[in-house]
Amino acid sequence: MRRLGRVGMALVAGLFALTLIVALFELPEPVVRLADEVAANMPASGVEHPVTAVLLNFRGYDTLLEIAVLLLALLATLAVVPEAGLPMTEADGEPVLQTVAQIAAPLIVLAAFYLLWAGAHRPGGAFQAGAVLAAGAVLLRLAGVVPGWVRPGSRLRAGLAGGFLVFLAVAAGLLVGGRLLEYPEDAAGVLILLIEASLTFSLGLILAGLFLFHSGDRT
Amino acid sequence: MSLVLDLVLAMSLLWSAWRALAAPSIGRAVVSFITFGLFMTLAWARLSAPDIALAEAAIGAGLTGALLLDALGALAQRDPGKDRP
Amino acid sequence: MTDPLVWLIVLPLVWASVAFLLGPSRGARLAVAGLGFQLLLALDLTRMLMTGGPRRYAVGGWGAPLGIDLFADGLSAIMLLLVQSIALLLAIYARSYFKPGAASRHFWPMMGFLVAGMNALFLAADLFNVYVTLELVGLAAVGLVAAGGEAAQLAAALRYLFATLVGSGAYLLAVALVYGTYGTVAIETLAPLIDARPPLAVWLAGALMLAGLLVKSALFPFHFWLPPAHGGAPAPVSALLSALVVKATFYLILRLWLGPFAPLAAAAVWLPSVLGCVAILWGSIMAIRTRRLKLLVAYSTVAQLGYLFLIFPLLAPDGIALQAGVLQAVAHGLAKSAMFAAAGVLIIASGRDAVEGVAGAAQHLPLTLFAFALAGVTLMGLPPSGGFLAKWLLIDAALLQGQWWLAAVVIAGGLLAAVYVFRVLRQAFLIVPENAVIAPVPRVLEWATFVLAAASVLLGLGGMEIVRLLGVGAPT
Amino acid sequence: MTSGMVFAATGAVLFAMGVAGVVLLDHLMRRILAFNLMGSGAFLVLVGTAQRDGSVDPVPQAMVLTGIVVAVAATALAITLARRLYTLSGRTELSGTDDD
Repeated sequence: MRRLGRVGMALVAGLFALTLIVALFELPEPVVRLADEVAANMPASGVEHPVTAVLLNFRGYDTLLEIAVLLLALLATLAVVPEAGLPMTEADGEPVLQTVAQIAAPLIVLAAFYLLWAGAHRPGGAFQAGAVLAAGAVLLRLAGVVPGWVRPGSRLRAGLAGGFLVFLAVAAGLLVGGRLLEYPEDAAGVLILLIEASLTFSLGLILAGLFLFHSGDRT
Repeated sequence: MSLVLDLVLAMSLLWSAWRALAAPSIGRAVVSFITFGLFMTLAWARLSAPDIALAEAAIGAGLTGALLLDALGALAQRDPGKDRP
Repeated sequence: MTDPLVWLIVLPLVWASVAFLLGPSRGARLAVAGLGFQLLLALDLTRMLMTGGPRRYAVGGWGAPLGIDLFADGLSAIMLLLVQSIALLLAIYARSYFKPGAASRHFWPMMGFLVAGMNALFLAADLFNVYVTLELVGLAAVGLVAAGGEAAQLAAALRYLFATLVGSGAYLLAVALVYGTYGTVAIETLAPLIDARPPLAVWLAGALMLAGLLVKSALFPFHFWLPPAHGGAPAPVSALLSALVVKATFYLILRLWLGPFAPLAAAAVWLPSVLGCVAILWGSIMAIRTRRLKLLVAYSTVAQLGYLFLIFPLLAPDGIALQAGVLQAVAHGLAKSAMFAAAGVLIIASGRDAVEGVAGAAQHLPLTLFAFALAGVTLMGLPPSGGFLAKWLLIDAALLQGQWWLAAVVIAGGLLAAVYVFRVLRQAFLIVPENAVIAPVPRVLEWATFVLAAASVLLGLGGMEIVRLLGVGAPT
Repeated sequence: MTSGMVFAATGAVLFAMGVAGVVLLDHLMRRILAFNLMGSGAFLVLVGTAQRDGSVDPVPQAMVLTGIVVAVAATALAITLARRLYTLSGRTELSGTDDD
């Protein structure tokens, strides 16, 4: 019976995929062409790279909520992983790996800075830079150079939420005499860079935290 | 030529995805999934989406991969006794 | 100050993140203050809508389809008022309910993000923006269930998480298909583009959205995740989830069904209502059979959600069915939050989550028991409660259109609700032995519960105000 | 056929595989992998169909970046819950019996 159900579900999934593919090949010409609108409004966006302009300006509101989602995932992790009674896990990696990690760490920070700076003009930006920072932290943790986190103190909490708060403060600050996230044209570039820089930092911490708060969970 | 490249990449995506679901051991499934992430990076590059390719490489394949491998280690580490001698 | 509708999103985000900065278990006072202010904002927005009609707000000043718009009409205002008032009362309740400890460590920031997500959802006018708000609400809800930290709660949270992720995944694919077809996801721009003979991709998108949102709304047979999650979480969390979170996706279905996807709606018109009928019967029977108190209340939610979906075949000719559905959402929200709050009090007093444990409540906790009974009156649909008004309108709409069997299900559901409510009440009037231990309960828990329950009954008297508000910007 | 269409079709299959996986598989880790396949499939459909004429559209690309971050958040939460459940109960699957 259960097996029959599985076969049935697999068949439904297959049929669904086929229908979907047929539908994709029957798509008409789209009526609206947002790519053209993006191109037309690029000069007013404060950045030169279209994807960054969409992420932080045209659809910046989505990004604001998305950072909230990420912060929330970290909160839920903290709520579930027990805080008290766990020993701080000591550095326990192999010496070779440790040396490699120590050499790699500054390079990783450099790469993150490059990505952050590049975001305004070409592919790159806060997300990628933050992810690279986090990957660096994870590498250091795996090598045993840094210990796992057991609980966030007040400074770490400020770092984790800081990027979101700066973004929120800029968004809400613009409400004075304007609209949510409506950058004045001449200040747009600076404000977006400010948001991206603080997001890079906090995203790095949050993404690393999703990993590092766990490593305290090992007995 | 580029169509052939796309089709090969598409097949690789589907194959690694299938392995991630159906490989006999969870460890292999996770490794297949990380391979899948790398193929996704190439697919985004083919779709002229370098931003997503960078994000996929760093977040998708890198960080999620690390999270998965670490979780796998934690799950194996405290296997509740049944396979132990 | 600027438009209240932006602040309804910004304010909870602010207090949620500040509560996180303050540290574990902190931020209760902040949350209560924030929610109080939000309630005033929602009232202000309502006043503006009543005088000036529906409002649109272009975030970033770009305007749809390049930017993201927010939109508020009577329907959004009703949902916003419901969320702010229930969340405020539950915040007051939760302040006393949670002793400093594991379960409450990150309750306040997560609740803030949940409220922000729901407010953003009720104001969204962009399909992709809706996706982000759905994920915000879904992950916050899962986090709140998991924060209890016990194995059963974690299992329930995981089950909930997978259900909600499949739901939003289906929704996301639908958004992709809509963007692929029309090149935009702004609801206002889409509405005139979708006609009665759209491409196959749009049919699939409509079906995927409906299916994904039904999974998230826990309509039978997708209810499997709800009873363990709502029945297993701490009482204030159960109340938030059962009263509000499942309504958010119902709101979205309604919004899309009456809005851009209206030309396709005729194809699926019977599906939600048939599932709704089964949900009413199945949920009620399970509520009658279960032995755990909170599980009883959770199964009652499965049943009561069914009513919301009965309205879909009746929507067309006049506004009566829509009024019935919205009133039911509001009445059930108030009554169910009261019922979970009451269950929380009864469980604290008796020390266990069992229908049997209620014995003696009539003697020791008369106010809470009275609140439970009042909430029961609303769920059964007895006059003068809000539930009565909703079910009366629903029966009226069904009979006007000759769908007597829908009317029959509504009446049968009311009788079944009476059976499970009286199961608890009968138990409460049993005399307990002198030596039984009854733990003391803070008065504020009882009063917050009572206010919620009383509101669900009084709603029946103020129902016409809601109907009038619903008329602002309603599609006619 | 453009790259967009090839990868959109691939995305359609990946999505179906992912949904079937989340629904049919038992092991929590595999269900988490399946959810990620589902997401990747939807992302490919989004960008692939929008760029089916070979052009480049930054709007769906930005949406996918948002989606990837949301997917990481969900994955991390799922892994946290699964690990914690395992620590407490030794289970790597959700049995059908924890309803009551």
